[in-house]
Amino acid sequence: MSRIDDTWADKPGLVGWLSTVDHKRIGIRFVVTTLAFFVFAGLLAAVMRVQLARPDNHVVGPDTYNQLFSVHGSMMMFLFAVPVMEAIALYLVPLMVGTRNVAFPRLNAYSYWLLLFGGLMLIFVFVIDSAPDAGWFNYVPLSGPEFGPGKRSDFWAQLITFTEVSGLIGAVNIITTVFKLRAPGMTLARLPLFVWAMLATAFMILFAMPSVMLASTFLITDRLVTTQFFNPAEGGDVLLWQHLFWFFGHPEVYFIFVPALGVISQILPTFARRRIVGYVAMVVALVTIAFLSFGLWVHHMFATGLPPLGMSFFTAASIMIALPTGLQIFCWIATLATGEKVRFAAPFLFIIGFFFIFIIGGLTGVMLGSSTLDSQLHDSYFVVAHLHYVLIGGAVFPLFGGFYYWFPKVTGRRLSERAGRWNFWLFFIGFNVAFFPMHILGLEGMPRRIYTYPAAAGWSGLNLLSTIGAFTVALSVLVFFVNVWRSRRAGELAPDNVWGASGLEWAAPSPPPPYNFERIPAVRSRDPLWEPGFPAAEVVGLPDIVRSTLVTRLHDAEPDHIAILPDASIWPFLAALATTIMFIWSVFTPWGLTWGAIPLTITLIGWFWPKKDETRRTCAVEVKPDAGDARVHQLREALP
Amino acid sequence: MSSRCPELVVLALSLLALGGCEREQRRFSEPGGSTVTVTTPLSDIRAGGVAVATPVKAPYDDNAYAISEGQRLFQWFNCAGCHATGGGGAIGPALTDDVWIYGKAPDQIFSTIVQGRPNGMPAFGARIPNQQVWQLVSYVRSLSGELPKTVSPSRADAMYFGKPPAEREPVTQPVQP
Amino acid sequence: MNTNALLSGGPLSAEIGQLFWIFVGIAAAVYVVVLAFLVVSLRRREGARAAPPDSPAARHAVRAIGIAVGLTTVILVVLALSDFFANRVIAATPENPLRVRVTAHQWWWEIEYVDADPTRRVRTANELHLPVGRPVQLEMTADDVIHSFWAPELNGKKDLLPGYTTRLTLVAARAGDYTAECAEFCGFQHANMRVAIVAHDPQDFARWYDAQLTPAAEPVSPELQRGRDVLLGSTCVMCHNITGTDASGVTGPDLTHLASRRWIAAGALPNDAARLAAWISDPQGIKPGTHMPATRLDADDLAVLTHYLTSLR
Amino acid sequence: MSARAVIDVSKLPTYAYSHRSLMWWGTLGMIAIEGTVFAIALVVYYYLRGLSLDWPIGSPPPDLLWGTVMTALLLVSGIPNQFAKKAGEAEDLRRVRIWVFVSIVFGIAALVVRIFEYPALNTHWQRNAYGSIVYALLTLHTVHLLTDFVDTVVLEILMLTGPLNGRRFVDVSENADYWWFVVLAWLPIYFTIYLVPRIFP
Repeated sequence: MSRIDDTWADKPGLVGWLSTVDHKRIGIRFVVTTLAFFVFAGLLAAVMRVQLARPDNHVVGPDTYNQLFSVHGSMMMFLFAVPVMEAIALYLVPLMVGTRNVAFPRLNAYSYWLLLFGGLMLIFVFVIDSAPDAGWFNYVPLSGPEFGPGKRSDFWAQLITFTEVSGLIGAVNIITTVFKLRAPGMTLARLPLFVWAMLATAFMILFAMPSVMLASTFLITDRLVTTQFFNPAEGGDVLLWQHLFWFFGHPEVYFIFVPALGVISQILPTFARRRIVGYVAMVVALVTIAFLSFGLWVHHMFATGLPPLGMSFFTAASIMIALPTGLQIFCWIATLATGEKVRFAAPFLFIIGFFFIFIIGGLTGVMLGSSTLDSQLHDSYFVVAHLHYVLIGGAVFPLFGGFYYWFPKVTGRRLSERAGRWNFWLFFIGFNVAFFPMHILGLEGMPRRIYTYPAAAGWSGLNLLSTIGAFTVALSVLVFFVNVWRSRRAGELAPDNVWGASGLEWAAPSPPPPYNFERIPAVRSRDPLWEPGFPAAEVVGLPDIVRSTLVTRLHDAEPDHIAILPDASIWPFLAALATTIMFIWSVFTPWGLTWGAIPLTITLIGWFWPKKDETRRTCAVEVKPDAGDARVHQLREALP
Repeated sequence: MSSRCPELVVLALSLLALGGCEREQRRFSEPGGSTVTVTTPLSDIRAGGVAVATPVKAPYDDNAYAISEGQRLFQWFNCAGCHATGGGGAIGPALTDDVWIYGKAPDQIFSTIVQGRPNGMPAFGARIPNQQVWQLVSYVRSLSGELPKTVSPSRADAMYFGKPPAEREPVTQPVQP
Repeated sequence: MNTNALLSGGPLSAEIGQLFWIFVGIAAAVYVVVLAFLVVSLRRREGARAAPPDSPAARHAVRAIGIAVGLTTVILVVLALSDFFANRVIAATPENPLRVRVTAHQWWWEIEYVDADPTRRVRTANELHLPVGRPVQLEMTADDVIHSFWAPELNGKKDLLPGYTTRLTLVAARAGDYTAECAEFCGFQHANMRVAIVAHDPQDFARWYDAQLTPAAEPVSPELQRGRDVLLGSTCVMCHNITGTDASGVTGPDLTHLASRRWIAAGALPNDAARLAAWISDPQGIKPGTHMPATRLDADDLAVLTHYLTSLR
Repeated sequence: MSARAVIDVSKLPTYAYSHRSLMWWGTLGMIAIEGTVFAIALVVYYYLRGLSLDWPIGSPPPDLLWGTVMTALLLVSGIPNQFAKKAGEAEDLRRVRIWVFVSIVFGIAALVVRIFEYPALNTHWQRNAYGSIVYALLTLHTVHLLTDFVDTVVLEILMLTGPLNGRRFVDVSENADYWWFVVLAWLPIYFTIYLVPRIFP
């Protein structure tokens, strides 16, 4: 074990496992946990489909059904879709920008533990029949103090607090990593498109999530300490909740979709064996989506009778956001058209699946964007079909493509292609059989979230068909997990750059060592590994008795100084535990916040307090800014 | 970890589960709540050494949903007309303080509602089914803090009469029976 | 139960239906074209070299993207404008409408026809009768949580919000039966909260309106008399109102003309004696979570009560 | 390894101040998040105000005294805060200990003044939406006062006792930046809670 391996290695055993700050170990854990939530929520959907398969069914009563769809929605949105995209980013972004870890490794660990405990809380309250039952957006007054008795909506509000704190910290981590820890020469104009997508998503998260945190805090104070935010009789307003929620709600669906655009922009050029067409246009499209997403939220409230002129503005904005997405699709098609013959490996199959499914979702989205049409389609099964087309088609398909694409990098072994094709075709056919009929059901007047329907309604046939489709999707997800389980050990060994891709992550070995790159490569273009003579230069001289990496300047990615990253530490896990206790305690008594804050403060101080050994090693290699600055200027002149 | 430990953990979890589970149950159909006999003692004064009857446990004292139904029925059946919204007391006596003219045990409140009381309390026996009377009993007990905070309902989406402590009017003298 | 948004029973839903087919037509065309380009671009010759950025093929591709983006913008503007014009038709305030106040409760609809003369105000529940051809403006609010009134064959949906009064216009072009549903999740029985909408030609409507104004018929036979006594002695009076009797509860649906309605329990059951008896004795079995309590009556009291209720034409 | 060009970074500084340091960007991220929370809370205040007929609902506007004292105190506290920042960046440990201590004293003073501010609001969070949002705004700011006060105390103890290296001075500088945010975030809240009900009744 050379000194660098020794410095970056984690302690063995359970304590080592709990205190790792390696962004890859945490990233894998993050992805596995979010996929576990995906399966759990998927099983809830299966039960819902069984209940809806036949009219006047009695598989589950209304109370259980309400908990089923509320937990299905909340878990899929807050515990799977958004976090899984952050999870693959926290794994890939450091590798893609050419650095050794995220900017705040311990915050990264803390954010994972928080999400895990939030998810476990939701599963536990579901098991004890105390799960939220007012839908994933938990409209007031149904979730309010009078019509939401017991602790159900409080657990929903606390789930929001868990996942939003975790998401916000992940966003700050990604922004700082992308801005400050890029490899020398990787200017913003040479950033991989997935990293651009994650940067846009992180900024959206930064400014959207506070809105729902405030809304859930006001809801919990309304329910527990009798504030009057949403009480129409005392100056409050029921629409305030919808404004606050959807101001976050619409950017949220773009937290899920924009990273998927990034995934496609990484996979597609590799299979076309050609650089992306219109790189700048793609970046502009991503940033435009990020801005526009904040101006659309009222299209979720078209039916509340707001003034028509306002609604026309939001109709126009909602319809116009189809433009940047359309531009992305055109650029991808142009890349394929000017590339080489494409090999239909599993990752690319899922990308093709994305095109066929997502574009239907996008077009129905434009229909829902029109306030007049929305008055017929809103809160009907047409919307259920649309949201699944854009979420599963737009995000889960590229995500599965990403799993097949990066699995060799993460484990050093390939997923089986045959199982991959079974997985894809079962998913593609099952999905369309399950969700396309819902468009028709919506037009036939089937409202959303009904636990049963009379035979006279005429919806029985399509609902049965939809249930069959849903079980086909379940089968395909099972095939995927069997594939992953078998390939983890017995999968075909994969070379470092199995697809011949151009990203920096393929320059690191598979699976990459804890420090990713012993010598960080310099970058000269947008597709480093396709540059002749890569790497033109390599960084040497990073001290290896501390966990060090290179900080580069924001605007020109020139070396600036050496960052000494913190060692592994158990404190983030303990701080997450203390936060969990405080959050859950505050559901039962507001004093839980004050008393719960004490252990939390102690763990945070433990986390911050420098350790003697770590400080000693840092002092040994310390170079003060002024002494080092002369060296920086000299170095910059010498660069080729 | 000793082999017995998993069982203990599962036992603890299920106990915790039962605790949480009970409060959150939505029991729609009527429980087997016992109908209270006429011989419910109204006060603690006993003739001779007669043994006290075993206290009847209200079926809904630990069920948040039933108590919130009680809150709704308190408004619907116009109990608030005499006892004021939130039970603060108007023509009828206040239900939020610790003064109970006809006893505060669940079965005593049940019989007060069913049989009615002098000075204006009507008999609701034939008018309100037993399940709803038990819901009202539990709600009335939650008004005076007999039940834990986690079960008692919070504010209603209406004018808020539970003014903060600093602003509550002084409790009126209890009506002499 | 006709709730098909595309089989319009009135001009307003027809307008939306037209707009729908415009959107679907354009969307289908765009879908086919885009995917055709995709399929074509996938079928590259074996061994085709990747076109370098400055090659004619690459420049051609960039120009094609420009055209595609331009086309997309034009299409989106056309769609936005078509929505704007359709919306102006829908949002136009109707002249001299029949005003109906609708109040949504947890899991039933309270309907009151607003008339200048307070004595001529019909109060009914879960059923809305419209004169054909004349616009009806619903002035809607909710008493507890948010609901949404949606009659797909007559117009789009509009939410009913506590603390707000929202308006929705319905116009029936042809006589017939339509159905409205609650479209905003509102709790346990959100699935069984329907309104039977009946469009009459104006004379029929006037006849129905006058019939609804009359108080409940006096019992003509001793059996009906006993039925009414059972009702007045039971739990029904706490919530229900029957004009012309002592039952004057306001928190439940008005039963004065119960027998004239198509459904009972807000569309959960067709209206006949057997189902009425089943509903009275065990409502939780039919609509779990509903606020109607089970009424314990012995067999003949229930039969007599049901007989009386079915006499309330 | 082939004789590729080599970028030898061994002599580069191991920490840096202001926007060069990672911690600065982390603090900026937190400020963006907290700033958005404050901004949205203020928007809720104006939204509810727009809905109600009379504002403040059923109570007089808050008394000006303690709010204005707090504003003045926070602005003045910027001075020792700035000195602490400069001392930190000059890595002068003695002056850092002094000025961070003075900042702590100002922190205590601010917390004490805040205790007097709550009763001067003339409303209660349970009474109506106005009371709720005013208490929410004040409590949001109080939470930030408290957390940054605790941070500063922990920093002072570290400066007095803890294992120190050059990079700890960056923390002093970042903590000062965060205190500036807490001060500047108070100004729109002060204007909204205390002045808006008076200027635009």
